[in-house]
Amino acid sequence: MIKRLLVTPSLCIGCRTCELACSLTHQENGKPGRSRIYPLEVGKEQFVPVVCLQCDDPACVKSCPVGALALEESTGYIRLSYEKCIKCRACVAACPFGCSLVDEDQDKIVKCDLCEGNPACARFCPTKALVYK
Amino acid sequence: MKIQINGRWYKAFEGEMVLDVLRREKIDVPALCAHEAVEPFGSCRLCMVEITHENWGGWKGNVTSCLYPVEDKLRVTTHTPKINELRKMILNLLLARCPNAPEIQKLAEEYGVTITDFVPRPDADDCILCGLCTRVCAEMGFYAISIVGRGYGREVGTPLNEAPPDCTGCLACVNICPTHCIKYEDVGNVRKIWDREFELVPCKRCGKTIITREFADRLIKDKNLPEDYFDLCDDCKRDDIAKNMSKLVIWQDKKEEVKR
Amino acid sequence: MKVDVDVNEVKEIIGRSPQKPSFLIAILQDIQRHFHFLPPEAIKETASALGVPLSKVYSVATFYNAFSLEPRGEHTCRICMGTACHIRGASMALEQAEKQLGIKAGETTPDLKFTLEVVNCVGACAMAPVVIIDDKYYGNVRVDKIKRYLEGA
Amino acid sequence: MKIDSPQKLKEWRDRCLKKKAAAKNTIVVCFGPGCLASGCREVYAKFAEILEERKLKDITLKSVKKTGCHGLCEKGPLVVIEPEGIFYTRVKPAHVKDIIENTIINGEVIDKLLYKDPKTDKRIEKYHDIDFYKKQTRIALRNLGHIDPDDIEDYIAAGGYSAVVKVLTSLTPEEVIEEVSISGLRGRGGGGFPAGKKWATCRKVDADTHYVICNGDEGDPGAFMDRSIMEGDPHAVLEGMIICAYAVGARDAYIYVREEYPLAVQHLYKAIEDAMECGLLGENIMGTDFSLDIHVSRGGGAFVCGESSALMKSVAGDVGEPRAKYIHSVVKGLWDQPTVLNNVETFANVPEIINKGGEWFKSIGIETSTGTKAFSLVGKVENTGLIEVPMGITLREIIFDIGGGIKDGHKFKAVQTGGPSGGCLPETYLDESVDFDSLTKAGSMMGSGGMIVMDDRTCMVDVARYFLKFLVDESCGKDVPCREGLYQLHSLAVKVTEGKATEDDLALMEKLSEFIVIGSLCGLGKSGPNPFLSTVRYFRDEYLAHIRDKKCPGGVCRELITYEINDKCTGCLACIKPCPVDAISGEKKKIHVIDQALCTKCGACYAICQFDAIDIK
Repeated sequence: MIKRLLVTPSLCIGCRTCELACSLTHQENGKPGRSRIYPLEVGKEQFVPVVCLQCDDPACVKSCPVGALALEESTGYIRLSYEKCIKCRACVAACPFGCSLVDEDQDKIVKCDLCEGNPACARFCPTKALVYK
Repeated sequence: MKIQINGRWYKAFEGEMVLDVLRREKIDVPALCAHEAVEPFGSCRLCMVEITHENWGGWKGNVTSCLYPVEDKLRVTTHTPKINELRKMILNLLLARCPNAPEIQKLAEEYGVTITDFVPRPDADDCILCGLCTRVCAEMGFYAISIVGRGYGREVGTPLNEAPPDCTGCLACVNICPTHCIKYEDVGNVRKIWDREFELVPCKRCGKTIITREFADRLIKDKNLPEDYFDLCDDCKRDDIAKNMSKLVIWQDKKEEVKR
Repeated sequence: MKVDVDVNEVKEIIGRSPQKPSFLIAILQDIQRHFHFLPPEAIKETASALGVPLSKVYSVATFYNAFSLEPRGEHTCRICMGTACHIRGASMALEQAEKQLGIKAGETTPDLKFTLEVVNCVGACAMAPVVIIDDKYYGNVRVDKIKRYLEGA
Repeated sequence: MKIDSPQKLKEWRDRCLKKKAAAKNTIVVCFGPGCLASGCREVYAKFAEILEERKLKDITLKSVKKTGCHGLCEKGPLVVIEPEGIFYTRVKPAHVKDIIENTIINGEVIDKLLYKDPKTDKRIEKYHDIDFYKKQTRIALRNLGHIDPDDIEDYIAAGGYSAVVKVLTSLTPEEVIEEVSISGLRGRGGGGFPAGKKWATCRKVDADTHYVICNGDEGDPGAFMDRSIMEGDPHAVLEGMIICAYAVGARDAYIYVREEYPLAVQHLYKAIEDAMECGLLGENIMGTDFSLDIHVSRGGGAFVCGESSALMKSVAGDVGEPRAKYIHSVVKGLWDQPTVLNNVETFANVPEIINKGGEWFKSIGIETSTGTKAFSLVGKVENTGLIEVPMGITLREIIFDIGGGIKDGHKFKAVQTGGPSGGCLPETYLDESVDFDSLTKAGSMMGSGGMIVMDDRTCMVDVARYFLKFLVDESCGKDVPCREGLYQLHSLAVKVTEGKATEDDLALMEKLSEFIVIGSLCGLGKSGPNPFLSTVRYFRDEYLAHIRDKKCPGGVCRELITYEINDKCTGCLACIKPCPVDAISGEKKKIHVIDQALCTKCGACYAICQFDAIDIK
C-alpha cells in the first residue's frame, strides 16, 4: 500500500513548523534548504499548506528533458536525481501547482521527496494538519 | 553481482559502469567529463582506475571507469601510484590549456600540481573540451551547439559561427559546464546567450520569469504539455492552488478543531 | 569574399544521393567538388534535406580534411608532406611556396587565384619531394624552381 | 551474362583467355600513382595517337592496356610489352614511336629504355630478371600491373571469382572460416589480429544483421599499398569481401575509401557495377539465397578513421571520433551490429587462400606471421616502389636487395615502419625478421606497410618531430592525453630541434610519453609517442647532440646548421641563381661565399652543387 502525505487545511494554524522542519531536513553544507512546503494564508487564520501532490501523471516528469525526474512505482513519489539534473527549470515552469522550486542558495532545483519515506513536515506538524499514512 | 573496490566488496548491477558504483558509494575519483544526464564519453581520462579480472586469470589493466561495464568479481583500485601519476600528468596538461580555471587549479592542487610544466596556452579560456555542453544539448534534443574542428584546435561552437537557430536558451550547457565557462546574461525579460537573444516568459500575474519562450514552446510541443501550464510562475501557481483548495475546505473554529 | 551560390544547384547535388543521414559525408563531398568549398547555404540546405541537425553537419564539415569552408582559389598548389617527401626536404618547398604566394598552408590568396594546400602522400614517393599544381606533378622539386612552377599555372 | 555455376565461369574464362591469346602483343602502360605522377597519361595518349595514325592490323588501341601499379615507381612511367615481358622504364611520349616501330613491328628491343641494374650497370630486358622483382612473392598484388582494373574479363581470365564460385557451391560458412583460420592470415591493417578468429567471433554474435567493412582509408603518409590495390585490382578486394560476407552472414558491406583517391573510387564503382551485372553481387548470388550489396563509402580524409570505431562512425555519416573499445566492434560495430572490419590487403589475400588452400598460404612466411606483406618502400633507397615480400624476410634483404641500397652512396641510418604510430629501427636491426611480432618487439610495428628508409642525412629528432606534427594535426582531440599531450610533446620536440631544450625537457618528454600511452582512448594516442620513443631509444645521442652541443648531426635542423662553401668550389656560379634570398656572392672561377645573415638554409645550393663544395656544419 502506497503511503500519501495527507493535508487537512482546516487543521493548519499557520505555525510554519513544517517549513522549518523541511528546510532543516534538507540542509546541505550548513546551508538550510529551501522549504518544499508552504502554508499559505488564504483568509483570516485560514491556511492551506501547499506541497507537491506526487501526481499520477506528473507534468514535471514529462517536461524533464534528461529523465532526472521519475515516478517511483513502489513508493508512489516522484524522485529527482541530482546526478542527472541539469537545472534547466523545465519542471519549475511546467508544474501546474508550482511545486518544483529553485533553491537559489544551494543552486539547485528542489521538490518534495517525502524525505525518502519519512516526511519531517508530518512528523513535526503540531496539529496533524499534515499526516503521512 | 559484487565488485571489489580498494579491498572492500560492493553491490553492482548489470549494465552499470564502474564509475556509477564509485559515485554511488561516494568513493572519491575525479571525473570532469562524466555526468549522469548524458552517455559516458571518456574524454578527461581522470576517472581511470586499475582493474583486475579474476575471470581472465588475474589480468590487470588501467581503464576509464566511466566507460568500463561492471562484471562479477571485478577488482578495482582507484589510487595506484601509476594512476595518481597519470592524473597528475593530465591535470598538468589541463593547467596548460586552462591556466585560469579555478576548478582545474583546485583539483590539480589536490594532486600536488600547482604550476604546469608546459607552456600555457596564450589567451586561454576555461574550456577543457569535455563536451558536456554539446552532449547535453543533443540529449535535450536541440543540437544547437557542437564540437567544431578537431585536434588541439577543436572548440565548442555554433553552426557556421552564427547565432544557433536550434538554441532555446535553456541554459543546460551553462549549468553542466564543469568549469563554468559558458557565459550568459539575463537583463529584464531578455536572456543573451550564444549571440542570441531570447524572451524570458513573464508570469502573467507577477512578471517573474523562469524559462525562455523558445524553451517553453519546445516543451509544449515535444512533451505534449498544455500551454496554460506556462502562464504563471510557480509562486502564483501555489497561491492559486491554495485559494482553490480553500474553497473546498469547511473552515471551523481552529481551537475546536485542534482539540478534537 | 562572397561567392554567389545557386541554391537550386545545391538541391540538385543533394538530390543525387539518397536522403539519408549516412550519406551526409558523401553529399558534402559532392558539394565540395562542385563549388570547391562548402558554402553556408549548402550546409544549411543539406541539414534540412537530410533531417540532420545543422550543428552536426557543421561538425562533420569542420572535422574532415576534405572540406573547406572558405572559397578556394582558381589554382591549387599542393605540397606533398608525406614522410618520403619530408625527408627529402618538402618543408623547404612549402616554406618557399608560402613565401611566393604570401599565404600560409591551407589559405587562399586574397585575389582567389591560388590555394595552398598540404597533403599527406600522393603515392609519388619515387619523385619526392613532390609539388602538384592543379593536376600537374612536379617531382624532385628544388626550392628555387617553385616560383617558376607557380608562374606556369 | 549471369554466372550461376562453376561451369559457366569456366566457359567464360576460356573465352577470355582465347581472346587474349589471339592478340599479337599487349602494350601495358602502368597507371599506378607513381607513374601517373611521372606522366603515363601523356605516354598513353601518344600510343593512342600513333596507333590511330598507323592503322596497324593486329595492334590497335585495344592492345594498349592501362594497369595498376607495377611497383618500380622509381623508374616510371613504365611500359611492358607482353607476352615477352620486355620492361621499359622512364618512357617519355617521345619514345612511343620507337617502341611501336622497333619493338612491336620489328621485334627489336630498345636498349636505352631497359632497366639498368645499379650493382652491375647491365641492362636487363625482362622484368622477372630484375632483382627488385626476383625477391618478391606476390599474392595480394598478384594481378597488379597485369590486368586492366576496369575490365572484369581481365580479372576473370586471371582466375578471378573462382573463389566465390567455389565458396558458394561447395563450402559452408564454417568451412570458409576454418580455411581462413588454417591460413593464419592476420589483419594487414596494422594490428595483426587473426582474420579467421575475427570472422568466427562475428558470425557467432546473434543479431539482426551483420556487416562487413573494408578499410581503404590508408592514412599513413608515405604509404600507397591499399590505394594501389583498389586502383589496380578492385575485383580482388570485392571477391575477398563477398567471401567474408558469406562467412559471417552479412547482407551489406562497405568499402571505406578516401575521396582523395579518385581513381580508386572510380574503379571500385565500375567493378561493383560489373560484378552485379554478372550476378556475383546483389540478390541471390549464383542462384543461392545469399545476397550481398557492397557500398562505397567515401571518407573525408582523417587519419583517425583508421581506428575501427571512428571509421564506423564515419561510414554512418558522422564525425570520425573513436569510442572506447571495451565492447569490440566485432560484437557491436556499425549501427551497433556485429561487424568485421579488415583492410584492403587482407581481403585481397582471401580469394587466393580459398583457391589454393589455407595450408598453401601458411607455407609462405613464418609460423606466427604467415603469407606475405605489401610495403611501399620509399625514402632514400635506389628503387622506390610497391613491393610484396614473404613474412620473415629481413630488413636488409628488402632495403639492399629489392631496394637496391641507399641512394647516392650514402650510409643507412634507420628504417621507419608502421607509419606515424610505428617507430624507427637502427642498423643493428637490419637482419631482423620482418613480421608482426618481431617488429613490435623491436619497438616499431608492421602497420599497414609504409617503409621509409633514412640515411645519414636524416635527422632522427626531425623525423620524430615530423610524425608528432602529423599526429597533432590528425588527433580528433577527444581526450586530454592525446590532444594536449601530443601537442606538448611536439612543442618540446620543436624545442629540441631549435637547440633550445634542456635535459630536463627530454626527461619530461619521456614521462609525458609514458602517460599518453596509458591514458589515451584510442590507438592513435596510445601509439602516438612511438616516433619519439623509438628514436630516443636508438638515437639518444642525436637528441643529446641537439641539447648539449647545439648540433644537428644529420644536418637538417636549420637553427643548428650553417651552409659553408669549401675550397672544392670551382667558381662555377651555379649556386648563385637558385638561392632564393641572394645570399651567395662570388665571381667566376673564384670561391663563392654565403652571407650567413641572409641564408635561410633552404639547401638549394647544396642540391645543385656538382663539386661537393658546400658543407653543412
